[in-house]
Amino acid sequence: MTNQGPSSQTILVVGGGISGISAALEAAESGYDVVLLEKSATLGGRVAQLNRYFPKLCHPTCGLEINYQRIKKNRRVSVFTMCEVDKVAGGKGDFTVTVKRAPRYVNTRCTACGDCAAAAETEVANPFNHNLDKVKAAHLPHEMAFPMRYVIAPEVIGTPEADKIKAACKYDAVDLDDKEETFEIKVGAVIWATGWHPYDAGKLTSYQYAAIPDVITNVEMERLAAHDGPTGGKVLRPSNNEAPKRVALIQCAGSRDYNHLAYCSRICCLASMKHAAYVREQHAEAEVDVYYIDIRAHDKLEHFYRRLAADPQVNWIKSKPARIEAGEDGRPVVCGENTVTRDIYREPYDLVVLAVGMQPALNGRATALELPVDDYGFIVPEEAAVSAAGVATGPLDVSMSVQSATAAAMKAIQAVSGRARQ
Amino acid sequence: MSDRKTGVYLCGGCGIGEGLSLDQLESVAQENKAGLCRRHDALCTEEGVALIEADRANEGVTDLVIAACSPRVMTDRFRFDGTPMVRANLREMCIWSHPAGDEDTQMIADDQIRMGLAQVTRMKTPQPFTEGEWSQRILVLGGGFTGMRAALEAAAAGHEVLLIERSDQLGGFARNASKDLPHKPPYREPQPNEIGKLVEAVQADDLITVKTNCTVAKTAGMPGRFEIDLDQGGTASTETVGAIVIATGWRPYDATRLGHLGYGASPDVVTNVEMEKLLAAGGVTRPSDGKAPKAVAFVQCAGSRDPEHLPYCSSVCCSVSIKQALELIEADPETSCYIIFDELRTPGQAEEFYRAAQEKGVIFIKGKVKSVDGSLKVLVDDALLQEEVPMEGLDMVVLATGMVPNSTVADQPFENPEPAVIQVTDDIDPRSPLTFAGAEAAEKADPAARPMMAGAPLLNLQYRQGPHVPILADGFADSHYICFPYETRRTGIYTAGPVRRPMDSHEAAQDAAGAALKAIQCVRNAQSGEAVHPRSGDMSYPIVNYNQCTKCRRCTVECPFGAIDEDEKDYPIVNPSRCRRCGTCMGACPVRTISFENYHPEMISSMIKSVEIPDEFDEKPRILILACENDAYPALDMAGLNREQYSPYVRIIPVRCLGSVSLLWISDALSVGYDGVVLMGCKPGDDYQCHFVKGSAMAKERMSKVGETLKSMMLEEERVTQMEISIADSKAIAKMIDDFVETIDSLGPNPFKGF
Amino acid sequence: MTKKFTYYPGCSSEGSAAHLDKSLRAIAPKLGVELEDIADWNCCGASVGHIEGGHLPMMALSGRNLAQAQAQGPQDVATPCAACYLNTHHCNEQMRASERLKAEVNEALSAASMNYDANLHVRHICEVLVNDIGFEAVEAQVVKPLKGLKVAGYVGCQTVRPFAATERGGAYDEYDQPKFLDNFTRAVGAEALDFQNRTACCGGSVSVMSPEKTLHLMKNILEEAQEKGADVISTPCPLCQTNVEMFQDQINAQFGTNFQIPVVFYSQLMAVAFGLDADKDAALNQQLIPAPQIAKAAGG
Amino acid sequence: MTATTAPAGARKYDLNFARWVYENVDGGERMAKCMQCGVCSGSCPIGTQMDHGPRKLFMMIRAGMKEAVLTSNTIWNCVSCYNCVVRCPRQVPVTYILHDLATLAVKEGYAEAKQADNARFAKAFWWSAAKYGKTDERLVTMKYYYSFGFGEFIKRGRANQKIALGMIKTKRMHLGMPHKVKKGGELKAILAKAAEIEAKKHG
Repeated sequence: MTNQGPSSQTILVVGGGISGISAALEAAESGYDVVLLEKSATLGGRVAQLNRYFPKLCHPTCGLEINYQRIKKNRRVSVFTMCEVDKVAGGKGDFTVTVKRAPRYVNTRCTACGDCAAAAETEVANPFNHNLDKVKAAHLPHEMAFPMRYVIAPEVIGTPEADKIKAACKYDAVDLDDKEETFEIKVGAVIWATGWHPYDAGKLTSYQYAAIPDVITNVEMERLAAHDGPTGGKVLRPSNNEAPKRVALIQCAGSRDYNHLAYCSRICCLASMKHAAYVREQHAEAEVDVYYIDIRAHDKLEHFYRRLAADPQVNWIKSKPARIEAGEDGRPVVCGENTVTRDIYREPYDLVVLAVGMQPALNGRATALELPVDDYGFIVPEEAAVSAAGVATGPLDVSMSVQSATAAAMKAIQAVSGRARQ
Repeated sequence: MSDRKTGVYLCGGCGIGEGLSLDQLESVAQENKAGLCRRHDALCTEEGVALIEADRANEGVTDLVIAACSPRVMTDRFRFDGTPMVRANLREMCIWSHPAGDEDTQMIADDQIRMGLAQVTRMKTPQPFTEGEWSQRILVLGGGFTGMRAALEAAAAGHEVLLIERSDQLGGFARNASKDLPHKPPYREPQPNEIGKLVEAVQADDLITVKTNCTVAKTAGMPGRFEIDLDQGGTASTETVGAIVIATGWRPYDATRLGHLGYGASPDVVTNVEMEKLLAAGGVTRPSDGKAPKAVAFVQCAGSRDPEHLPYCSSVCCSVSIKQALELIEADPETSCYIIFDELRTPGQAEEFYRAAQEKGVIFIKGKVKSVDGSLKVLVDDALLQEEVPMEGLDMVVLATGMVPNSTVADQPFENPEPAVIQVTDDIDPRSPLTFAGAEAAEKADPAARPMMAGAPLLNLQYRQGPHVPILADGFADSHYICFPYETRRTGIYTAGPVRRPMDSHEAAQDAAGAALKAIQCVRNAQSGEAVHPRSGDMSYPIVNYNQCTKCRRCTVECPFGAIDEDEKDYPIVNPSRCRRCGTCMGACPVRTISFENYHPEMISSMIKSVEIPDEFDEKPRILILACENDAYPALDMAGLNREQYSPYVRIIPVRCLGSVSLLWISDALSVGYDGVVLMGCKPGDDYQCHFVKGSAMAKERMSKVGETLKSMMLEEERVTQMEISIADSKAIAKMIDDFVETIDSLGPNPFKGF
Repeated sequence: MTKKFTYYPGCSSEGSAAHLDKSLRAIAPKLGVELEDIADWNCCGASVGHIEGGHLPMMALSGRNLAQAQAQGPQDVATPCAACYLNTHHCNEQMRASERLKAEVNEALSAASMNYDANLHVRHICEVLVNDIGFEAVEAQVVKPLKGLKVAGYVGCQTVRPFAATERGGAYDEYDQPKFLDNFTRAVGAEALDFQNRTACCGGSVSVMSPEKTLHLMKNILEEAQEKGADVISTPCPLCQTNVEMFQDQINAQFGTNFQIPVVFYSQLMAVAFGLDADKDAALNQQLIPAPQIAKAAGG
Repeated sequence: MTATTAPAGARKYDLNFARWVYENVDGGERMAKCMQCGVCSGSCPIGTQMDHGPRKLFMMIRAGMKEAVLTSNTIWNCVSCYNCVVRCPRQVPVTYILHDLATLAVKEGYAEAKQADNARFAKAFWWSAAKYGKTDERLVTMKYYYSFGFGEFIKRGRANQKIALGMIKTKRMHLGMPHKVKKGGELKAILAKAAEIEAKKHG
């Protein structure tokens, strides 16, 4: 945390996912004070919930660890979690930003010892695992949480259990009187790195996501495959916890579709290839069918496609499935037309993964915040002092997001200290 | 040494006080010459920190051993700038991963105090390397779209820029191009090509110096003071710059190799680049007869995505063909345009561009072109009509050729002055097969089978590791990191635009801004003597003790970043601002001559030796774990957080990177009676995860030779191993440790115990 | 509290779906709905009219109905028939979207000195019941809840597709697993089965002309209803009702099944539950396959 | 829909036919945006009974295969369930397009079209609609059966006798004169005018 308060030289980064973290660090390591705001209880955003990255199949937490080390070492970066921007007033070099902080009910004295969780009884849905399992009402968001502090779910506030949780803390870190508050900060430039959320699979009514347990989304697949996910990293059928033998990966579940997301979400094809790899690494017998309209393995990522395509147990079917039915045994049955063979198929699977697309997380709030957005809700920056990074600007993969974040940091730097030219 | 006083601070919180005897720890501290030892129930609280601050102020405490939680947490509390500090990890790696109140657990804690004291007394606060003059100026190589954008961005941030263009004018490829792709809502229409405005802006910018007809003859020095020899039309000059952005762009794939697609069979078969020129000139006419084309077919992936030609996707060709078709239709709405594709790739908002083209009547045909003949008959294996379709009546055929990165000056032959020097570091093969359950590990392709890029080096680096900027498998420049796309293997040299990855102008503009930022960041950090990514802000750097150096050259060869050169007498010369502080040179050195002020061979050796080794009758083996602090150490930490329990016989020392591990530490450990040694680090190889590129690979290579050492010591090879650990192994790591301890148990104690 | 609509009953109201018309007219007052018929309504052209008649004559059929409706007042036009709704709503929306089409239709209408400004709103009765009346209002009228009656809610295709989720279509439900019909079932106190085939196609007019192509579709629908123990199938669609009811013998003959499942309109269930006469109002005597279960549930 | 003949493609991917369809078929302009994903054909309840399915049919239109398109059984097997319409990611009004293509096939006099059940049924149907302003299900059905010839008329009539009797018994079918609109002349005039406009439109 900086010693002096933010001034007009300070850069505000909104959103603590990979783009926001990258933008904040690149600016800070270039010599600027940065305030990094994150809505949730921990930094890391969506990538913290990914098991691995394509195409290297390496763990996102590996890069996050380096970034957290960079933040820990850098006095120029101030991190505020549980915070959202409520209002932005002013202009370049002189913004007044109203920030709304949600109560965490745990203060900075928390040592992450876990005594509160031991005292808690109520279990709440675990958003980190996309609600596939539950956590104690007092919990650490996940093992790589940064800051490493517990959080108490609002559900138990005001109950005797909350008092029990408070009593269990030896460090006086539980603050049951914590309340939502707003405060103002003065900054010279703002970088919006508000990221995305997965498209609501429930809206794809013909795919029966809500009704058939073995129809899951790609983001859920990441948690199933993750060592700290609900199955401890085993890709299993949610209906019966058995290993899937036949898996369907359905592309463009919402994307490239006027009825849902009109744009292509860019990453889903590659993420699905990664999912094929997850399945095939774990299950020798498994067959994976990838249903697609166009395989969009852009640039060097083509190699990743070729690597998966080389596996005879991964099949590629050019078809957007029309619907998913529940089979007699409850298994999902994928129905549609194979556009290359003209076969009308009805294929039963053990597991179907819907590659849902990315929707800008800011969507709906952009107007209130007076941000320039396109029809889809992605930010189209118009001036250096209000730049944007990562998926807030369009569907990007991680590498492109970081690239975009670095560029956004450059714009912010120009706005707070460069020559007035743009 | 005499004026230093170490304070040892024992935290009793988070179960440490209940599970360990703090009295015992205090006596260990005193036996090991701690100047002072204090306890607190929660050191991380304001009161706890105040206690330490008071001792620094009033008790002359100069060094700190904070025996509490992991060094990865509470970093904002335990931050005492300028004071050597060690965090003895009594929480995650002791009381959270081993039973409370247990003799073996206590022994871990005791040893942690011993190691902490051994370490901190050998640490100095690093003094940054800041000697000499530093330049803030940025060199941008390439005066095309990306280069000019990079120059303007750096100048807008207040930095002087030297922009070098090989041809006689600015503008690059875009100078001869027609319209641009749409990057702003509604993403439907081709946009005006603004390269002219860009050239004007560059020329008008007083911070930018442009040199055309200019190439780099030679680059020496390091970030903050690169010495660049220029050759401008035969005139030589030397310039000093702080950092370099390479924006040399791309060139079209050689269409003469696409005879099977009709190139050369008719003048009316043109490449997309040639079509771009025709469009730019206005009023497209057939090269053969000057008539306006009424029917034009675009053949996608002409060379791209073809193992015989370019194995990668050139990314922009689909959108470019759409754009060209739209331009033709705009000129004459009756024009029939066909785009024959395998996979149509218009990612993101560009999907709307695809739809706009369909609305305007462009026909998209999924299929493979089998042949194009001189009469422009295109034979298409039409995937959706399920038949072979001869397309006739076409007036022109456009081959959408792909992008080849200008990672070298391709058309300039280069005589390798020193064949022993690595030409191009092309050590990453993204094509290597994946491994699946039940399948045998596939054969890896022979790296030698991959052709190196021809041509002269862009910068002609006067580095021990060769004149080229390292590239990846397909000839594109670094980075291989997903999270850190700008981290090249040559500090201070950043690449931007299509030389890095096939990309369109919008991405290239972003990339230019990003690379320019990295360049200015690098010059600023070089000046203050601080490391850049990933050990950002680290002031330490390798210092060579020339009295002991045997000139073996291992440090210069093994440095992943080419930071160490050799002088005329073959002594290593460290260029501190090129260095990323991983310590691979230190690990490479067989005679411990390379050290950092706060991290050196003797320090680790002392830590290893400070551990108390029970004799063989106690049946308490000791196993040394040297854990990479970036992934293995966090994984161990999180195992503790999850209360995973593992053998109490291991002693863990974090290292900067496995590359910094000296084999001498292993023999040190075995000679003092450790029963086994484990190196824990990231995955090496093509998909390496080492943050220092090849630290873990170097460790692996060195470990292949450790067998000889063990044999000469009459010890079993199994006593020493390297474990590939990822940061996500927090749930698996305990078992991996226990399995190794079992192996050691089966081997029995190290006979050197008590020597 | 009465809300007035210009009512377009459609040809089936005088034939195969007379029981829909009858029951609907019976329950309308109870729900505060006033239905005023289009004075001299004509056929909408159904799903085949265009083939022989052509595109514009097809539009002109709806145009004439709408022109009359306009003359009768600005209130919304409501129809209970899926096909009538599709054609009339589609024509209305197309005329609103295309000045060219509007002009052409009006040119045709001018032959009878008629005109339509395309300012009306054409709505499906089910959408009206959901959006304007509400399930609670239906519930409030129930005096004889159909306790224990197991109902397979068969929505069919055209009632919801392609307009139910569109703004002008009232955005009252979705296309694959719509909920409104089950909510009607629950509102009358009966049990709504989880019927997966709720929007499966009965074959529509193809069933009428070429049943051999579509009997298996109806078989699937009946099969699930039988497996799930449905007492009756409830539907909002005239053609669905007729097809699924009248082909049961042929299906049994072809597939060796033994279906004998009554297929009724939701409005008939409402009429019974509202305490109206089972025959005179609910028109249950117009079932090919009698449905005594309904009266039993109501009377029990 | 024009009464003039649609041009056939002179060769594969001659765009004359496609352009004509885009301009003249109801919803044709949106067909241009079809990306061949297959959702329509996969959604069709009787897709297995179609020779090409709508998706491939649209590709054939682009390829200029007029005759193959207009003699395809796909346009006659549409059950008008609108699954394809609501699912199409490019919002192509597939059902409407198939309907209009059927009309075109009839207009152009393709034998397959004339023989199609729908065309026969449509003829009977339109006869009733135009003549009485209303559909008389009984007469339309009988007229439709009759279109297959007298033998078939008797055969089908017998097969459906039980249904017919049931319908009559339950007062869902009536004997005697059909229901009709009051102002039949008015309707006839409108329809005649509409047909005239349509015939003239592209003339």
